[in-house]
Order: sequence, then structure tokens, then C-alpha cells
Amino acid sequence: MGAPSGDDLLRLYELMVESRAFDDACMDLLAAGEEVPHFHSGAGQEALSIGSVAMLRPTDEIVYTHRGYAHLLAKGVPLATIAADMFYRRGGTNGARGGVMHVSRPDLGVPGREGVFGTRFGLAAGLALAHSLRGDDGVAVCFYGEAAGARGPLYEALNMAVLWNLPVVFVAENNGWSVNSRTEWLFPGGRMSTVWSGFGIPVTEVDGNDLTAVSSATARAVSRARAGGGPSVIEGLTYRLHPHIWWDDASYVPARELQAWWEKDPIPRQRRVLEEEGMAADRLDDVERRARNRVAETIEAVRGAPFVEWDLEVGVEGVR
Amino acid sequence: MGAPSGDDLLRLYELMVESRAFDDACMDLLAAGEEVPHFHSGAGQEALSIGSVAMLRPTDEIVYTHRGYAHLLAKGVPLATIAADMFYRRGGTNGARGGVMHVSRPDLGVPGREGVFGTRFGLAAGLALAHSLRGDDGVAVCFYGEAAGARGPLYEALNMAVLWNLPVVFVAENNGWSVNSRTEWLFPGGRMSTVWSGFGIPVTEVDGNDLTAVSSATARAVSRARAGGGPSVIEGLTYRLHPHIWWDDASYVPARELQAWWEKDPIPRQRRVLEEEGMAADRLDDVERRARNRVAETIEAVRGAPFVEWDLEVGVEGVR
Amino acid sequence: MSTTVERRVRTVRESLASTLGEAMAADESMVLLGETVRAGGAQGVARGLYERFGPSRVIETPVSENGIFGAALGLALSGFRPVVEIYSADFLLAVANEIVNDIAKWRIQHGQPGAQLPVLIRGCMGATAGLGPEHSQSMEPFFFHSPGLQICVPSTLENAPALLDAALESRQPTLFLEHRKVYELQGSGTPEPRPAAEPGTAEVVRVGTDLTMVAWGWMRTEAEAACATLAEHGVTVELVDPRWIRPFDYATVVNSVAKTGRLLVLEEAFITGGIGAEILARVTEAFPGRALVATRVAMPDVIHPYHAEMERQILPTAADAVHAALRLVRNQDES
Amino acid sequence: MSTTVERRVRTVRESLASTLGEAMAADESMVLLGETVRAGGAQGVARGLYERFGPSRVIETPVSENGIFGAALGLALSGFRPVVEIYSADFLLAVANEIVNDIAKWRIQHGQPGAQLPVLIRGCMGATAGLGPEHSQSMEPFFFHSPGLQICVPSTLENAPALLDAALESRQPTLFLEHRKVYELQGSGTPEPRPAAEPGTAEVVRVGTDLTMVAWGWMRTEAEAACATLAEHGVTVELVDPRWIRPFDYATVVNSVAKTGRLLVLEEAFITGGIGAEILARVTEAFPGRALVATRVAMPDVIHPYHAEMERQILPTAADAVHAALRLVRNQDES
Ligand SMILES: Cc1ncc(C[n+]2csc(CCOP(=O)(O)OP(=O)(O)O)c2C)c(N)n1
Ligand SMILES: Cc1ncc(C[n+]2csc(CCOP(=O)(O)OP(=O)(O)O)c2C)c(N)n1
Ligand SMILES: [Mg+2]
Ligand SMILES: [Mg+2]
Repeated sequence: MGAPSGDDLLRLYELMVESRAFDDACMDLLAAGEEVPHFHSGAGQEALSIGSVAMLRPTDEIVYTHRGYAHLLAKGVPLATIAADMFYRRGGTNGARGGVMHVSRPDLGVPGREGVFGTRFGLAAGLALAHSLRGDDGVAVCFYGEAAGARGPLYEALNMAVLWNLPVVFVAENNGWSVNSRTEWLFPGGRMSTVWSGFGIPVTEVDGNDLTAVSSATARAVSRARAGGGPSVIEGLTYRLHPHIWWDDASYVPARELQAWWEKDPIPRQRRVLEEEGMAADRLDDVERRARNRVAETIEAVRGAPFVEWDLEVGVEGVR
Repeated sequence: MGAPSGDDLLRLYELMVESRAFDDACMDLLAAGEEVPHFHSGAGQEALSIGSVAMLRPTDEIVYTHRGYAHLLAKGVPLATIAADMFYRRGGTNGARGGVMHVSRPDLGVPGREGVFGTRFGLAAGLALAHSLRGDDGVAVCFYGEAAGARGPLYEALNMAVLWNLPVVFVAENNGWSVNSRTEWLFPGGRMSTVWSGFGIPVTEVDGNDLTAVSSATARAVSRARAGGGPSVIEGLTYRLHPHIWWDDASYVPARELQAWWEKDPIPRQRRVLEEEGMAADRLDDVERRARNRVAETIEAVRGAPFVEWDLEVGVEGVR
Repeated sequence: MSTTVERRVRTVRESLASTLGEAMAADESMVLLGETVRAGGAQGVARGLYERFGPSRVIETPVSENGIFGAALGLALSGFRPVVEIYSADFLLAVANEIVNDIAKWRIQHGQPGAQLPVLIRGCMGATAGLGPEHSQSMEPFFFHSPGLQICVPSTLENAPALLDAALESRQPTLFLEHRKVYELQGSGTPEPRPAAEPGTAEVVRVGTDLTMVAWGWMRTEAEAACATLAEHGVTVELVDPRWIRPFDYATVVNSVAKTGRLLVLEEAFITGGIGAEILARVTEAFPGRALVATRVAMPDVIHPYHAEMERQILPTAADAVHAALRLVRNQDES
Repeated sequence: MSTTVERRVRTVRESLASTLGEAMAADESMVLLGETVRAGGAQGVARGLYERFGPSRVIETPVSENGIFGAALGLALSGFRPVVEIYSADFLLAVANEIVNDIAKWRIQHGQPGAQLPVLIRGCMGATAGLGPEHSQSMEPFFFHSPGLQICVPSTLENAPALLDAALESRQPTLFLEHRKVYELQGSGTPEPRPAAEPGTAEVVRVGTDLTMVAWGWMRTEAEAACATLAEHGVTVELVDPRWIRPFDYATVVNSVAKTGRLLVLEEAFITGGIGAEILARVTEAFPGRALVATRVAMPDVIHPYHAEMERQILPTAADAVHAALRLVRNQDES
């Protein structure tokens, strides 16, 4: 699949709006004093998540992040599933054992997520190795932020991926922060991926708020991997528009910087792109309205649904 | 200190001969059916170990390897100490608790060695950080082979070293093998350090059997670090001339390849260099003879010395 | 996070922060490293320290646990006294090799059994409500088997500063494990004389004759509630808070059981392979041929579910302790 | 390494190699990964497998333990059955996070409690003579506290292949810990019917009435020698080899102690926080108010010194077991 156009672009825009609507709804619930367990806003990063994941096939896998709603939606996981996991309602994937931090849909290429950052890299290499051993043309895509990106297993996995020419793409989400630490405090020059150019593989820096740039870069990396060209790294420059998590007041974020990034918000930006391409404003309005309504209805339905019932013997037990 | 010349070169040659003589003596003991606990021959790698360590001051530290006799000698640890640790005789550094695998002489810049590879990298960064925090001009040099070189902590430590501009030099000992695995099976293109050029720091590949090339490269990297120029990486290409350890028959080593590397043995090679520079053959003979005699006498003395006595209560206990 | 203006009421969190600050002020060789420490660390225990001591004493690190712990070892070997914060103690498993194989063994392996190696590792642990299996575990059992390592678990506003002092003073590799719920415990901020809290010394919290109860960390609070209820049932409990998990003050427990003949260990960790197992074993070994009643109340061997309500049903509580204690006292002769 | 021409005499090492080869031949989805596995692995257990199955089934890896274990998880989630060799089990501490937090919990955390996750982790462990503190440890206690993980320790030529079969068959995350000295145990190579060795089933090696002895791995051999000596002293021992450390067959031990009233656990690991603690605790809990005599013989809480002679003085042996058993039997009433 090359970079999307026409109706495909509209579909991606709809996903972005849907993801943001979910995000906004969660922010609203929090503001109203409700519990939104383990919600980490992904607002501002939708172009990067969706632009990349949408380039994949169902048989490709993703390893997503703790702000993974957009990734999951783009991979085909229904919002109702994500919300059910989040609010511990029936209809989720893990029966309240992993919540929204451990959504999995192996059938859609979502094997799950690790919480102590690092394992994801070898895991993605293993998923890619499986494709390679089976001789199919699947690709694994591994997302990671500044935190995981400073962990050694990334080097180990990349070395294996280059050595074995694995079909895996690593996507660094450079969003300015790791909790309250600036990217510049964690990586020389504030860049997470330049070091990997030393492997002689493609390392691409993209404007992570530019849906088209992201999808082109990902499409290139993924087709390369699919065709046996081996691994590559993409670093998307974006920004975390909301605090790390609900208890964070984000007082450390400079107001002007934040403001500047709100102005680069990928959603209005993508709307402008679509309008410039000739998409009618009312068609876009309509898409937005439908997406927002769908999200509102889904959340209401999920929150009105019964909680997961659990049998402690079965529900939370280990092997023994 | 720049690259050595004249008498300095002769001193380094003497160290090389001394190290090799120790190595040969251990091989002879093994051949005679004696136990030489944890002996890992360093034969063939003396130019790399000695050429680099000799560029350091006593206040600089090294983190050496399991074939570290040459490193230790060059850092000023007496052979008698190393041998005493190896044969569990009095006069060693660790009273038979760590044997030759854990020789330490903090006063000489030898804090010790880890056995499960990986920690050495952060450790070296920590030693360098200490210099940096104290504001002195010491440098830490971390040696590692193909095994440790594929471990993630190397990336973590390098990232910190670049980020904090630490005075640390990483020296990769590419000696063709990790036990019975070829370097090419473990690193893309059989090179351990090219990836690190992505950090934008100096990454130098040197002929590890060329004493002068090694010392020049190290001198450069060390003075850079000392002057506040930050970390760098050196990869020395060399060869493990003997099996991994006594129980290894090295049947996997192609005879012709081994032969070719014996012909590049750094010791006769360095002798030729010295002769070409006008050093008299009988002076070199004399240096060799004295070094070999000294080693023979030391080993005999050490092996004739009493074993370490230990008090189990004190000698091997943990904190409790 | 609880920075109150009213300085008389303090939390354990604040008391740890000020103790750490005092220690750093008293010794320039003490440095703090970890993730987000510049802004106070994962739990606010480093709050204000960056502003006070600057970037060469409070070192913000990348999320590179292996690199950080290796560097802490290097710093300690260079004469510094590193305090390393782990973002959540569950993540200590990512540096188990550095801790168990390197830091704990270093001195012995290198022939310096009496030497100091002042690496203090601290961070939050324990279950609150729905943080899931990777941010809730009680970590002392995973490191209990490691020779050369000290493990300390503060439990009250009174003992937390004293224990942190003692851990730092010992200049030995120490895991200092701060329970998330213990952070919130409050008390009078009036400076009290700090009780002795040397490594390996337990505190007898309450004297009693019917049953010995052992609990630490957050479980001490549950145990105190249980003791109050049991008192209403006419059962007097001797409550021991070991405070130090390694070295562990078995003698105090054994002496108490010599008197009571009954032992209950209340532990938050998974039951199998927990600290309670060792305590029961030591007590059993101490009284060969004597009839004992001893048991543990702990978490079943299951992962912490994310759903707080599910989790609440499996975490050990005061009520579980009361139940078990009454069974021990009443049904002792049933077997 | 012991490749003998005479095929009648086999070692445990050879039996594990051939069992692994059979399993790989029977299921194409089984792959072996690790360091030096191409040349047979650290201990020769993979000998011949590369030649037989080729590079896509026997995957030589860089020395990247975190990458390898992550990849094993990825392979298992993709329908493969990875067998991962660790060069020495002490190094499992470098991947403790992957094992405990990821591999063991994955299914539960992701809502698939009954699902399979066939990751078999195997490698050598245990003290031989002077391999030092980083290549000698008994690793089961470090992982015993991990819900979702199986741990198996073969001890004889008879049970090693059956246990490896059962571990593979279970398709659950399993640590299979091969003691270095057990590798050398020999026996008749005549194919014997493999005894059942399901996870969680102990073997009663010897029936007796005076004392229950529990031992596994290399300690089973020491225990058998001890039992022979004790028999000469008129003491009949019931010897239980649990084989599976997790799940552990407490019932078999408890039933035996119900008969003998005396328990001795012989364990190679450091005493504190070892498996023996849990066994004593379970037995104590099983007999409230009944007079028991129970103790452990294990390694003191010290690191393994490099000098073999020093090490020999601290490793638990048959003689230590005899000594402790006689004390239990004779001095039971002294207290
Ligand atoms: C190994 C490890 N160390 C620390 C953490 C704690 N932690 C959770 S989220 C987070 C910050 C994440 O930052 P980043 O990776 O940049 O992702 P973002 O939140 O910006 O999307 C940290 C440090 C962790 N989960 N795992
Ligand atoms: C983390 C870790 N994995 C594996 C080993 C086992 N091991 C000991 S020596 C060795 C090979 C060393 O090879 P290399 O690093 O190339 O050094 P060389 O022997 O060639 O000098 C290995 C794999 C170890 N010590 N630590
Ligand atoms: Mg980030
Ligand atoms: Mg090598």
C-alpha cells in the first residue's frame, strides 16, 4: 500500500477524529471527577499513530503504547472493545485483568502490550522472526516513546533485526516528554533515532503531525520490510498535548510551547489538507459529527453495561 | 600522552612478551595436566590490550575482560598478584574468593570485573561520571568482546556518556569469536562498533595487532576525553589464537584462518617494528629473555607459596 | 502528592524527602539518580532536591535502568554515595542481575568483605488500587535470596526517617522499599527523637501473650487494626514489625513465639516463596518437637488485576488477619 | 562433554539432547534459540541439532539475553514453541523482568488464563567445583515467587527425559533447570518406559517411616547416599523428589510427614529464602498444634567462592544430611 489518497484519506481522518473524540470524552469525564482508569491522553499524536498503523494489513502486528487508542483503532480494534477494557465492562479483551493497558486482539495483529518498557523490542523482533521463519510477508511494527527508547533491549533487538534482516519497523514517538523529563535531557540533541543510522538501515525523521508524511514514510518502510529489505526506523516528531496522566498537572510544560503545538494540532491540519484537496466542508463536518456521536454513544453504552464478572479462581489466578 | 616511541616502545614490548610468557606458561601447565583455574588465553591480543592501557594514567580506570592479564599488567598490577589470585595463593587481591576473574586494585585504577556481561558499561559510565562530578581529568576505559558488545546496557551507557559528555572510551575487542560463534553471526558485517557512529562520536577501527596504531588511536580518544571532549569508541580487529578456555578443543576454527593470524602475531610483528626502528637485536633478545625468566620465576614462586587460608566466617560470607 | 502548608502534619513521603535532603546536605558525596528526579521523582520523595542541590547532585537520567544501576556501582566504587530511585520497584526485576550478581556480591568477590559499598536503591512498591501486575508487587521476596544485600521496608511516620538514616549510614547495598500506601501515613510533625533502627533490628510494636503477629510495610497498619479488633475478642497479640527484611531479626520473633506458641505472618506479597515462609521455617526450626500453631495470611499466587475491586478481594487485610488469628487461637487443638 | 561411542551407557546430558531432538522432530513449530546453540550450546544439550534441523530451527543468537527472551515471547505469541537456552542459569537474573513480568503474566494479564504460551527456558545451573558466584547458583528460589511460571529440576537419567517431555507438553512458560553435576549422571541406555512426570507431581523415591527427606536436582543424589548411610544407622527415610518446584506437590510431602513426623529438606541454594522455607512453612501450617521436627540443610548465605576447596566446605552434602537427620531423629525430645 502506498500513501493514501481520496476516500482512504477521509477514512484516516475519521479515525483521527474518532480517537480524539474518545480522548476528549475521557478528559471530560476526568474533569467531572469520574474515574477513567489508566487513561493516558494521546491527543496531538493521532497523525503519527494512525498514519503509520493504517499502512498495515490485518496480518501485520503492532506493539502499541500506553497512549495506544489511536493505534488500536487504526488496527481495527473497535472502540467499544477498548472502552470496555478501560471501564472494566463486559465486552473487552481481558476481563478487567489488564484494563486498557493490556488490550489484545491477536486475530487483528494486536498480541498485547508490556508494562515495564523494554521487552517490546525483542517481542517485535520475535513477531518478525516468525514471519521470516514461516516465509510469509507479514511485518511487525513497534511503537515506543522516549522512555522505552533509552532501554538497552532496543539495541539488542535492532542488532538481531539487522543481522537477520527481519521485517520489522520501529517507530519512535518523539513527543517532547517522558513524564516531566524533556527529550533533550534523555537523548543527545533531543533525537531518539539518529544513532541507529549507524546500522546502515533507513532511519527517517518525519513531521509526526503530518499524516501524509507519516503514511508515506511508513508505507515505504513497510513495503521494504515486506519485500525482504529488512528493518528500518522512523522517528515522528510530535507533541503530547495533555499531561502525562490525570494526576500530573503538567506545570512544567511551558505555556508558549504548548500553545505553539496546539496550533500544529494534526486534526485541524489534516482537515485543511482535505479541504485543499477539494473535500467539501460539509462532508467533513458530517464525518466529524458522525464520529463524535458514535464515540459518545459507545462510551455511554459501555459505561452503562454491566461490569465484568469475575471468578477469582479462574479470573485472576496464575498457572497455580 | 601521545603514541609511544623509543624506550617507551621497548617497555610496551616487554609487557607484551611478559604477558605472552605468562600465557604460554599457563598453556604449558594445562598441557601437563595441571589445573590453571579460569585461565582464558589472551595470546594474540597483546597489542590491543597493552597498546591501549599503556596510554592511561594510574588515576584512570580500566574495566578489563576475562582475558585480562595483558590489560592488568599494563595498568601496573604485578604479575605475582595476578598469578596469586589465579592459583589461590597468598598475595592476591581477593583471597581465593574471586580468583583471576575478579582481580582488583582500586589504587591502580582497577576497580574489578563483572562476570555476567553487561554491567561493565554502566559501571564505566559511572566511573567517568565520578571524574566529571569531581572535576578531575581522569578517564575510564571499558574493554569488551563480542559477547558483552551485543548487550543492551552498552547502548544505555553510551547514550548517557554522549548525553553527559563523559570521559569514557569503549574499546571493542573484535577477536573473531565469542566462544565458538563467529563475529559475523553476531553483528551485521562482523563489526561491533560501526553502529555507534550514529551517535556522532568518534568511532575508530584499528588493526588491533598493530601496537602503534592502537596506541595512537587510544591516545587520541583518551586525550579527547581528558580535555572534556566526551566519549569515543575504538574497535580493534584481532584474533583469539588459542581456544576459548581449556575444555574447548576449538575444532571449529579453520586451520588456515588460524595459521594466517599466527602470522600476524603482534609480538614478532612488534619486534620487527623495533628492529626497523634500529633497536639492536641482542637488546631485544635480552628484554625477551629477562621477561620470560621473570615470568617463570614468578609462577614458580607463586605456585610454591602457601594457599590462601580462609576463615569461612569471614572469608566467604555475605553481609549476613 | 501531599505538600501541605501546615507543617505540623507530615506524611511519610515528606519525612523521607526531608531525611534525604538532610543526608545530602551533610555529605557532598551523596548523589541521587533516577528518572524524573529533577521534578521530584516518581513519588515526590525527591521534591525540592534538584533546586537545592543542583544537577550534579540530583542527576536526571534517561529511562535506562541497566545503565543507571551500573553507573551507581561505578559511582560507589569511586567514593560517591549514590541513591538510586527506581520508578516503581517492580522494575527492579529489570536490574536483578546488577543488584544480585554485581552490587550485592562485589565486595566479597573482590576480597573486600568488610568494605563499604554505599549503594542505596529506593522506590515505591505495593498495591494501592488497581495499578495492575507491573506496578503493585511487593518486591522483597524477589531479592530476599541475595547474599550481600540489605532490604528495608519502612512502615510508619516514626520509623521511616530513622530507617532511611540507618540504611544510608550502613553504607551497604540496600533496597529501601517504600510502600505506596505508607507514603500517605500522617502524624505529628514535631521532631521526635529518632528511634534506633539499625539493620537487623525489629520493633516490638505491641506486647501480648496469645499470639505473635509479624507484619511490615503497609501490612503493619492492617496488623494494628487487627490487633485492636482481636483485643476486643480478648486476644492479646504481640506485634513485631521486622522493618529489616534482610538482615532479619529472627531472634525477636522466636522469643515472642516462645512465649505465645502461636505465629501469624501477615504479608502483602504472593504467598508462595514470600518472606513469611522463611519466618515460619525459622520458628519451626527453633522449636523442634514443640507443638506450634503458625500460619500466613498473604496474597494468593495470582497477578494483581487492574480492576481495583477485584484486587481488593485478594489483598490481605486486617479482617483476614483477625479471622486467621482467631482460628489459630481457638482451633489450635483440632488437629 | 561425554559423547561416548558405547551407546548403552548414556548420560543425562545425552538423554536431554535426544529428547529435545525427538520433540523438535515431532513438531516443526518448535525452535531452539540461544548462544552457541549452533555448536551444541553451552553444555552440549543441543549437540547435533543444528546439523539435523538447520538454521531456521536452531537459531544462533548474539549475546543479547533481553532481545532473545523478548523474541521468544514474540515467537510463542506467533504460534511457535521456542526453547530458549540460557548460557548459565545465573544469567536469568538479567532477564528476570522478561520472565516474571512479561512471559509468566502475559496470558493472565491479557485475559487468556487458560491459553498456552509455550516458552521453555532451559540451561545449566548449580555448583560444580569453583565456578564462582556467577556460574554456580541454584536459581529456583529467585523465580519461585513468580505466578504463572513453572519450574522443573530434573535429577536422574530416568526422570530427565520424562520431565523435559512433560515441560514441553504443558505448553506453559517453564524454567527447566539442569544441574551441572546431574548432566554427568549415567545409567543404562536401554529405553525405559518414561514414568509420568506431570507438572506438580513429586516422586516418592524411597519409602520409610522415621523421617521425610525432600531433595531435588543434584541434592537427590546426595540424599540417596544419605539414606543409605542412615539405613545402616537403622533410620528408614521416606525420600521425596518433588521434581517440579512450581507447581510443587506439597501434598506428597505433607502425607509423608503425617506418617514420619519429621522433615529434612536438603537444598543446594542459599538457605535464606530458599524453597525449603516454603516446604517447612507448608508442613507447619498443615499440622497446627502437632509437635514436629523439621529442618533444612542448605548452603549458608554466602557467595560461591572460586576456590573449589573453599566451596566444597560450604556446599551441602550427604554427610551433612546424615548428621542433621540423626539429630532430628535422636534429639527430637530435647526441646
Ligand atoms: C522500564 C520502565 N521504566 C520506567 C517506566 C515508568 N514509566 C511509565 S510511563 C513513562 C514515561 C513514558 O514516556 P514516553 O516513553 O516518552 O511515552 P509518552 O508518555 O510520552 O507517550 C515512564 C518513565 C516503565 N514503565 N518502564
Ligand atoms: C550476559 C552473559 N551472557 C553470556 C555469558 C557467557 N560467556 C562467557 S565468555 C563468553 C564469550 C566471550 O566472548 P567475547 O566477548 O567475544 O570475548 P572473548 O572470549 O572472545 O575474549 C560468553 C558468551 C556471560 N558471561 N554473560
Ligand atoms: Mg514521550
Ligand atoms: Mg571475542
